[in-house]
Amino acid sequence: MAEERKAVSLTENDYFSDIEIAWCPGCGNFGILKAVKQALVDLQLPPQKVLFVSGIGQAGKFPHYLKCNMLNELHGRSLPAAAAAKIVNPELTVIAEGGDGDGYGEGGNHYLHAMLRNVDFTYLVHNNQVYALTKGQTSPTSDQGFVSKTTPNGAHEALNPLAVAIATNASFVARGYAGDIPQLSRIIGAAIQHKGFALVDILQPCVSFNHINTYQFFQERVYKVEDEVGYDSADRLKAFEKALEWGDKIPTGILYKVERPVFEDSLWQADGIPLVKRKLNPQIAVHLMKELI
Amino acid sequence: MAEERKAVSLTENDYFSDIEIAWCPGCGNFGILKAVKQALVDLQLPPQKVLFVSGIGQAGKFPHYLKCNMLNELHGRSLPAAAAAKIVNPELTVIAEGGDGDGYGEGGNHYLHAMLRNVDFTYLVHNNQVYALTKGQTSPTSDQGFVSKTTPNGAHEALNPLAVAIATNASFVARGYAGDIPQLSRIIGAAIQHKGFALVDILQPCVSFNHINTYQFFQERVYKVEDEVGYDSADRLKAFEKALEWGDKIPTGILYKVERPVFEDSLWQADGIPLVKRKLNPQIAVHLMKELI
Amino acid sequence: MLDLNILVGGEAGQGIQTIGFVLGKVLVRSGLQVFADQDYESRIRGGHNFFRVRASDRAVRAQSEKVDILVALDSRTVKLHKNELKENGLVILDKQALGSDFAGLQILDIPLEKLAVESAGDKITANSVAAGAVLGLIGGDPEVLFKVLAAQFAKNNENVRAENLNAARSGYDYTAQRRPAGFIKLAQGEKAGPNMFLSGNEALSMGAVAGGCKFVSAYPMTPVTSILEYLAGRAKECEMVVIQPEDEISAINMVVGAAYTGARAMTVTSGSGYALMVEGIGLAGITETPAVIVLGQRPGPAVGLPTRTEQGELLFAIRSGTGESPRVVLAPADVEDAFYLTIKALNLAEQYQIPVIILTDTHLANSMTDTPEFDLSQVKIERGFLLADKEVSLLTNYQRFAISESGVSPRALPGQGQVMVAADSDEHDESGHLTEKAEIRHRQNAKRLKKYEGLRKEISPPRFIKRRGAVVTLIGWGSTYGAIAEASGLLLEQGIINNVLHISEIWPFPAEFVSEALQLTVKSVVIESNATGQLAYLIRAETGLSVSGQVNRWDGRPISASFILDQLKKGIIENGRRA
Amino acid sequence: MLDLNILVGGEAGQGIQTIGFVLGKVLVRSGLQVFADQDYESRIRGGHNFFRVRASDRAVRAQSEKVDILVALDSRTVKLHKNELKENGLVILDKQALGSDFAGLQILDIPLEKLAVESAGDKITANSVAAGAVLGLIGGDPEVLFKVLAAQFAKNNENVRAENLNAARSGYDYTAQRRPAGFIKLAQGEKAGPNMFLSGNEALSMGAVAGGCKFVSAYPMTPVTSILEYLAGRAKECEMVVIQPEDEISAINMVVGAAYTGARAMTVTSGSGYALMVEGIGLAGITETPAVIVLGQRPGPAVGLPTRTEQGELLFAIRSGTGESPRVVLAPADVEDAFYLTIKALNLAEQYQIPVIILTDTHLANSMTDTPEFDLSQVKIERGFLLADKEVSLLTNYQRFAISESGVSPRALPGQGQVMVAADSDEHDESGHLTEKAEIRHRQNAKRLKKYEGLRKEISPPRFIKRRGAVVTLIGWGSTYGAIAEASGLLLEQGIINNVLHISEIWPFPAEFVSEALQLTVKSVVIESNATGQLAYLIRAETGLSVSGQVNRWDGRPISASFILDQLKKGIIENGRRA
Ligand SMILES: Cc1ncc(C[n+]2csc(CCOP(=O)(O)OP(=O)(O)O)c2C)c(N)n1
Ligand SMILES: Cc1ncc(C[n+]2csc(CCOP(=O)(O)OP(=O)(O)O)c2C)c(N)n1
Ligand code: SF4
Ligand code: SF4
Ligand SMILES: [Mg+2]
Ligand SMILES: [Mg+2]
Repeated sequence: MAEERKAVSLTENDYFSDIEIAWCPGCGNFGILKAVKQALVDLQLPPQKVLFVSGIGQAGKFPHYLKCNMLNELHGRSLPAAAAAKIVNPELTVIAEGGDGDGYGEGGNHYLHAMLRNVDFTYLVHNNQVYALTKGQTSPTSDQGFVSKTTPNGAHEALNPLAVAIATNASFVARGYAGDIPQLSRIIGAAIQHKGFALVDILQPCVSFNHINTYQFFQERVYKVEDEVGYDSADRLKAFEKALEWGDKIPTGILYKVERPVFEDSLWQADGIPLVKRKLNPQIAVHLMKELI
Repeated sequence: MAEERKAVSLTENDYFSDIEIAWCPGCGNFGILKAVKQALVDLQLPPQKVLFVSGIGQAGKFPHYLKCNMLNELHGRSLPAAAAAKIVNPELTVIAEGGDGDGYGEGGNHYLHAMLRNVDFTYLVHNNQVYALTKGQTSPTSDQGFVSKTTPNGAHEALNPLAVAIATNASFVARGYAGDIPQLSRIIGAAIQHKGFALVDILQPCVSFNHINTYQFFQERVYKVEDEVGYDSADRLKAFEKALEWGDKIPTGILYKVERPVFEDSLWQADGIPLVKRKLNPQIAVHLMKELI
Repeated sequence: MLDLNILVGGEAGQGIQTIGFVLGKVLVRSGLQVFADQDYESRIRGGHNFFRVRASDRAVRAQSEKVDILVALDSRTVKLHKNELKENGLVILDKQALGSDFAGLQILDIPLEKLAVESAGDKITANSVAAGAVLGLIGGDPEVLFKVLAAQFAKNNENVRAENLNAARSGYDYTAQRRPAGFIKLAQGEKAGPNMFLSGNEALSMGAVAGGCKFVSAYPMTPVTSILEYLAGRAKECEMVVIQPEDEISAINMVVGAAYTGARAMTVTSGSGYALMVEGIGLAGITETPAVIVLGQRPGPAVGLPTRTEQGELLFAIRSGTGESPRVVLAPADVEDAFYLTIKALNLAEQYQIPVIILTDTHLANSMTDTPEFDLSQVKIERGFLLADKEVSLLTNYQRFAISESGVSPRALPGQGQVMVAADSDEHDESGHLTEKAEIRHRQNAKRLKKYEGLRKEISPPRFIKRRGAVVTLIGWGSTYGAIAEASGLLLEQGIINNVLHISEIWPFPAEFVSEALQLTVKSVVIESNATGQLAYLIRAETGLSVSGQVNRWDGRPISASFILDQLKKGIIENGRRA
Repeated sequence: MLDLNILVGGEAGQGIQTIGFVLGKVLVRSGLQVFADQDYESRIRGGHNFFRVRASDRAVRAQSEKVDILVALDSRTVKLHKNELKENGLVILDKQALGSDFAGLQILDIPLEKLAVESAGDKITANSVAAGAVLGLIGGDPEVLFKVLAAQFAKNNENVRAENLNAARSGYDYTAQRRPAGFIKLAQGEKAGPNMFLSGNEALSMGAVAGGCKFVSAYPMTPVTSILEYLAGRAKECEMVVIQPEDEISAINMVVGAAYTGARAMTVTSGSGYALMVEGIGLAGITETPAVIVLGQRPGPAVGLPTRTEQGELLFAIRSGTGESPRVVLAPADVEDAFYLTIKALNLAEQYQIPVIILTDTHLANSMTDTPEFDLSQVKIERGFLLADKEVSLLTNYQRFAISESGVSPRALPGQGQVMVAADSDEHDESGHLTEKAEIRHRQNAKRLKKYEGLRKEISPPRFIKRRGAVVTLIGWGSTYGAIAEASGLLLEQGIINNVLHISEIWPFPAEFVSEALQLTVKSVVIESNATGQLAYLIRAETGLSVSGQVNRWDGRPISASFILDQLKKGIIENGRRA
C-alpha cells in the first residue's frame, strides 16, 4: 500500500489539517505555513514520515495546522527532543520549529549546542522579534530600543542569530521572509535536504505586537543573497559579514553552508537499523556480567 | 579608617586566603590565581570591594583561594547572579568565574545573553577543555575528536567561545593563557577597567585529564595579537577572523573591544545611589493606590 | 439584596475586557461591592473570551454563574452562555451584526456599531457604546461612567477621549429609554472615598513595592506576566530594578545574586518556570539567601491550560528543592492577602534568610475586587539579623554562618565595611568556606532546619468561622476563600450549620490549629481546585486526621459557591465520602 | 564467623581504589561474601580518601566501622582511622615514607616503594605491592590475586601486567613471612562459579541494558557519572545511543523525544540536575511519554557534599512536577534491586506511559557487593499498549489519547504505518490536539490519574521480616537495607525481638501493607539518611499512623548497623521518641 501511495503524487491538500487556526488574520505565520507545505510537496515527503517538534508560543502551535506527526514540546525545548527523535529513527524527516523567544531566549543553550552537534534535522524559527503569545514583551531579537511593557526604556542589543550560527560553524544557516513564500519554500526545501543541522531564521511580521518590523519594513529592506553575483555561501567570513547586515538592507537566502560530519556519524549505528526497530533482548547483558566476575 | 587603608598600597598578600588549595600540583589554575592577584594589586582594588561569583567545577573553587567577597553559585549560573549583584551595588567590582563546562555547557544561555545585555562586570573562564572536577568528561570546548569516557568515538565540533562572543557584539573579548601570567594579568586588569561585560577566556592546562591541550601544546602555539603590527581590536570582522584561528597558531590578547551602552544605562538609577543603600519606605506605594480608585 | 451579574462575551480582540473593567469600576464608584473575573483563551484574536462583573450591596468575593445581563459581541457568546441567564435575564446584542435567530431569549437589540459611528465617528468606540448601554439599562449614573472613561483614556489624546464619552452617552441614552419594566435600577450618585478596584496581581505588585522589594527579575508567563509589566512600568517611581532575563533559571539566580548583595528581591512565574527555578531554591536554601518566588498556578502538567486556573502545585511548592532546608509558603485568599502576604513574604525571607513562596493562581491573579485603600502605616519592614554599618564596623572575625540558637546568623553585605562575605552552594563552615567534614555538615544542616522553630510562630492562624452547633467544616486554601465563604452562607440559609476553616499561611503548616478545628465537627469537606486533594493530603500528613469529604474541580474553571453546593448535594455531606 | 575489615586510606591519586577493589574481588573469588564502600572528596589529588572492604563467610551487606587491617598510604590515614581499629587490629604502612611516630599501634612496617622498585622497577606499582601485602597477611591464595590482577591489567601491555604481578608477589611474600601469630587466616583455593563483584551503579547500568534501554542522555554528575560512562563505553555492544548533552534540561527533553519516537530512554542525574528536569517530568506526564529518570541522591541543598550520601529527596521525587499526573518511584535496596528495579522501571514507564524515577544514592551507587549472576531468563520486556505494526495498519481513526478504562491509551509511533501521532504539552483532546474545553480537560486529567489504580497493583510489597513476639519494627527504604538487616540481627542477639520493614517500591506507596505491618509491634523506628524523616512523614500521610521513633543521619556518611544500635541506645526504643 505504501508503494501505491508513492505513485500518486502528493499535493498541498495532503498536508491539510482541520484544526481551527488561532493566529490573527494577517499574521506572518500563514506565509510560513504555506511555504512549508510547498516545500513538503516539492520534496514529496508523505506526512506520515514527517515529524514536527515545536516549542511554545504562537509559532509553537504551527504543527497543529499541518497534517504530520507532532510533538509539541515545552517552551524552548524543541531542539533536544528533535535531535533525539532523529537519532532513534533516522527514517523520519524531523523539523523543529518555534518562535524567537522560544529558540533564542528560553532555548538559547540548546540552539548553541544543536549547531555544534549537527544532528541531521531542520530548525525553523518564526522570528517576529517579540513574545507574541504572552502579548508583546521584548524578545532576544527585538531591535535595540524596542519599547514594550517589559522594556519601557527600550531593549538592549539584539541577538543576531545568524552571526552566532556562523560563529558556531553551523552547517546550514539561512534567513527567509514570511512575505516571500516562493523563496522561503525553496530555502526550507534545501534545509530539509541538507545533511546536518539546518537553521532557517524567518522574518515573520506580527501584526498585533510588532509595529516596527512590519511587512512594509521588510518589503523595503530584504534582498536575496542568491541574486548577488559571486556570493559564495561556503565562505565563512563573507557569510559572517553578510549576517551582520541589518539596517537599510537585510539579506535573505542561504548565507552559509558547509559539509560537516553529522553527529550520528560518531555513533555506532553503522548497520542502519534504527534504534526504534531493534528487538529488545535482555540476553544482550550476558557478557556484561562475565566482566564482573 | 577606609581612608587610612587607601593610603597604604595593597600587595598580593592582601589577597591571601588561608584555605587549603585542593587543585592538583601543576594545574593551570595556579597561574590564573596569581594573575588575578596581580591585576587586583595593579588596580589597587581592596578585597572588601571585590566580589567573585563563581560556578561549580575546579575553576569554581577559585574564590575560596583569594581573599574577597564570594558567592559560589550553582553549576553554570554565575552570570545572572553576578549581573544582579553589580546592578544592585555598582560600587562593587564584580568578577564572575568558572570552567568551560560551567560557562559554555550548563551556562551557555546565560553566556549568550550576558554578552548581549552588557552589564559592567568581568567574566573569567578557566578553559581547560574538559570537565575536570567530575573526572575528565568531554566539554563544549574539547577539541573535535577528543576521546573521553563519554565520547569514546571522539568529540564533535568544539565551541569557539570567542567567535560566538564577537557574533553577539560582546563589548570586550579576550583570550589569556595560564602559562603567561604577565599578559594574563594585564588582560584581566583591562577587563576589569572596561565598562561593560568583559569576557576573558583563559587557556588552562589540566594536568590530570587533558593530555592534548597541555602546557607544551600551548607554548608552541600561542602568540599575542598585541604584538601584531596594526591589529585593530575595534574591527569586528578582523576580530572574528582572528577568533577562528585554532591550530598551529593560537592568538591571545584582547581580540575585540567596542564601546556600547551598558545595561545599567537603560535603568532609571540616574541618581547613582545604589539600590542596596536605599531606604525601604512603604509610603512609596501611596500613589499606586490612587491609580486604582 | 442586590446581586447583579453582567457577562460580556465575544472574541479576543473585541475589547471585552475594557467594557467589563469600566463597568466594574463604575459600580464600585457607585458604592457597590464588586467582584469581576475573566475567562480567555491562549490566543490574541478570535476564539471566545468573557468578562463577568458581579455587584452587590453586600460583600461579593466570588463569581456567580447566574447572569442578569449578557452582553454578546458575537453569536457564539449567546450560544455558550444563554443557559446561564437568570429567569429575567436580558441579552444585549446588535441584531444587525449577529442576526436575529435567538428564539426564547429576552433580547435588547442595540446597533452598537451604528451608534459608535454616529456618535463618535469610529466604530472602534463600539466598546464604549456597549458600556454605556449596560449602564443605561440598569439606570446607573452616567456621570460616574464618564469620569471613569475619562480616566481610562487619560493617556490618549483629547479627541479619542471625547469620542469615547460620546459613544458611551449614545449607548446609555439608547438603553435608558428601553429599560424593561421592573429591571434592576441602581441608585444615582458617587460614593465618597470610593474603594480601589484591583486584581490580585495588582495587589501583589503593590505589596512588593510597599514591602521594599528593590529587584525583580522575571520571564513572562501567564498568569503572572502582568506583575512583571506592572512593576517594569513603574520601576523608577518605585525605586526598583525590573529585568526580563533570558529564562527563569536566570531569573532565580539573579534574585539570589541581588539578595546576597543586599537588595530585597523577587521573581514571579508559573508552574513550568517554577520547575526551572527549583535548583535555585536549593541554592537560596544552602546560602541562606532571602528570596521571594511568586508561583502563579495554572492547570498542568506542563503547559496545560495556560490561561485557566488550578491549585495543583501546593505539594510541589512545599517539597520542591534539593536536599532539606526550610521555606515558607503563603497562599493569598484575596486581594488584601495578596498585598499583605507579599510584604510578609519579603519580611520573612530576610528575617529567616530563606526562600519564601507566594502561591497564587490565575483566578486570584486576574479577578478584581473592590477594597479600601491598604493601610501603609501598618506595614513594617523587618530585616531581621541584617547588620547595620555600625555593627559591621565593630566585627572582628565575621562568620556569615555562625551557629546560633535560632538558626539565623548575622548577615553582612559584600562591600559593607571591612568584612568579607562568603556564601557557598557547597556545604560550608561558619565562615562560608567549603568543607567536607561530617561534624560541620551535621551542624550546619541542623542549624538551617532549626529555623522552622521560629517560623512556626510566625505563621498566623487560619481564618476560622466557628458557629455553635456546626455539623460540618468547610475547608480550603488560597483563592477559593470567596466561594467557600459564600457557600457557607448559603448552607446556613438552608439550615446546615457549618464552620469555615481557610488557610492562607500554609507552610509550615498550622497543624495544631487545624487539628483542633477539625475536631469540632463530625464532618469536614476540603474544597480545592485540583484533582488529587492536596490540602486534604497535607492535613492527614500533618495532623493524622482524615477529612470526611472532598470537593474538587480540575477543569481549569474557578470554583464558585454554586459549584460547591452542587457537589455537596451529590452526596458528600450525606455520605461522608463521595462515590 | 569471619568478619574481616580492611580499610585502605590515603590521598586522592594514590590508587587506593585499585587496592581495595582488587582485594575485594580476590575475597569474592575466594568464596567469601564481600561488601566494599569508599569515601572520597570532591578533588582529584590530595585530601583524604579511603576504601573499605569487609568480608565474611556469611552475608555482609553493609560496612562496619571496626577495622582489622588499616592500610595507610599517608600518615593522615593513621590519625583519622586509628580509633576504628579492633583490639587486634593491625596497621600496614611504610615507615620510611610515613615516619615512625605511631605509638600504641600494632604496626606492620613494609617498604612499599622499595619493594615496588625492586620487584617491578617502578614505584608506581606500590599499589600492587600493598594489595599483595594485605593478602599475605591474611594468608589468602596468591594465585587468585594474580588472576585478578592479570584481568585488571588486561588492557595494558604485557610488561605492565608482569610488573604488577611481580610487585604483588613481593608484597605477598613480605607479609606472609611476618604474619602475627593467630592473625586471621583464609582458606586457599578459588570458589567455582564465583559471584560477580559490582557496584550499585554497575548493576543499574546492566539493568538498563537488559531492560532494553536504547537511548541515554545524561550530563555528568556525582554519583551517577559512572553510569553514563559505563554505558557510553559499551554503547555499541549494547545497541544503545549514549549522549552527553549541554545540560540536564537537554537530557530530559532528549529522553522525551526519543521515547515519543519509540526508543526506551533514560537519564541519570543527581539533585541539582534533577531539579532542572522537573519541568520535563511534567512534560512526560501530560504527553504520556515513558521516561526513566535515575536520581542519585547526595547531601543537599544545592551542591552540598558532592561525593557523600543522603536520602534527602524522597518527597521531592514524589512531589516534583507541574500539575498533577502519575509517576512511580523505585528506591533500590542493593545491587540486585538496582538491576531488577531498573528493568521494572523501564517496563512500567512503557506500560503506563509515565515517568518513573529510580531513587538511588551515593552509598548504593559506589558500594560494591558480591552477588550471583542475574537471571536474564527472568527478565521480561513489557511494552504495554504499544501497538504492533500490524495493529497500526488496521487503525482507521487513531486517537493517541483515547479515553480508556485503565487510563492508558494505545500508543503508536511516528512513522509507523499510515497513522499520525500528535502529542502536546498543552491540554489536548483524544487526538492529541490542543483544546481549551473544560469537559475535555476534566476527562483527560482524570484519565491520566486513573493510571494510579493499575499502578498500585504493580507495586511489590515491601521486604518484611516478621518475627513472633517482636516488640519493635525497624523501618527503612532504599540503600539502608543492609545496615538495617544487620542491626536487626544484632538486636536479636541482644534479645530484642524485632521486625524489619523495608520499602524499595515506594510510590505509589504500599499504604495498606505498611499500615498492617506497623500494627504488629508497639514500637516502630524509621531509620533514614536524612534530617527530617521523610519516610516517617510519608507513612503518616499515607496511613495516618505515627511511628514511635526515628534514627536519622545527615552528615553525608552512610548508616551502619552500629550507628543504628548507638542511636537506639540513646533512647529511642526506651522512650518512644528521641529527646
Ligand atoms: C518555561 C516557560 N516559560 C514561559 C512560558 C510562557 N510563554 C509561552 S509563549 C512565550 C513567548 C513566546 O514567544 P516566542 O517564542 O517568540 O513565540 P511567538 O508567540 O512570538 O510566536 C512565553 C514566554 C512558558 N510556556 N514556559
Ligand atoms: C546542575 C549540575 N549538573 C552537574 C553538576 C556536576 N558537575 C560539577 S563540576 C562539573 C564539571 C565542571 O567542568 P568545568 O566547568 O569545565 O570545570 P573544571 O572542573 O573543568 O574546572 C559538573 C558537571 C553540578 N554540580 N550541577
Ligand atoms: S499575535 Fe502576532 S504572531 Fe501571534 S498570531 Fe497574532 S500576528 Fe501572529
Ligand atoms: S583535575 Fe585538572 S583542572 Fe582540576 S585541579 Fe587537577 S589539573 Fe587542575
Ligand atoms: Mg516571537
Ligand atoms: Mg573545564
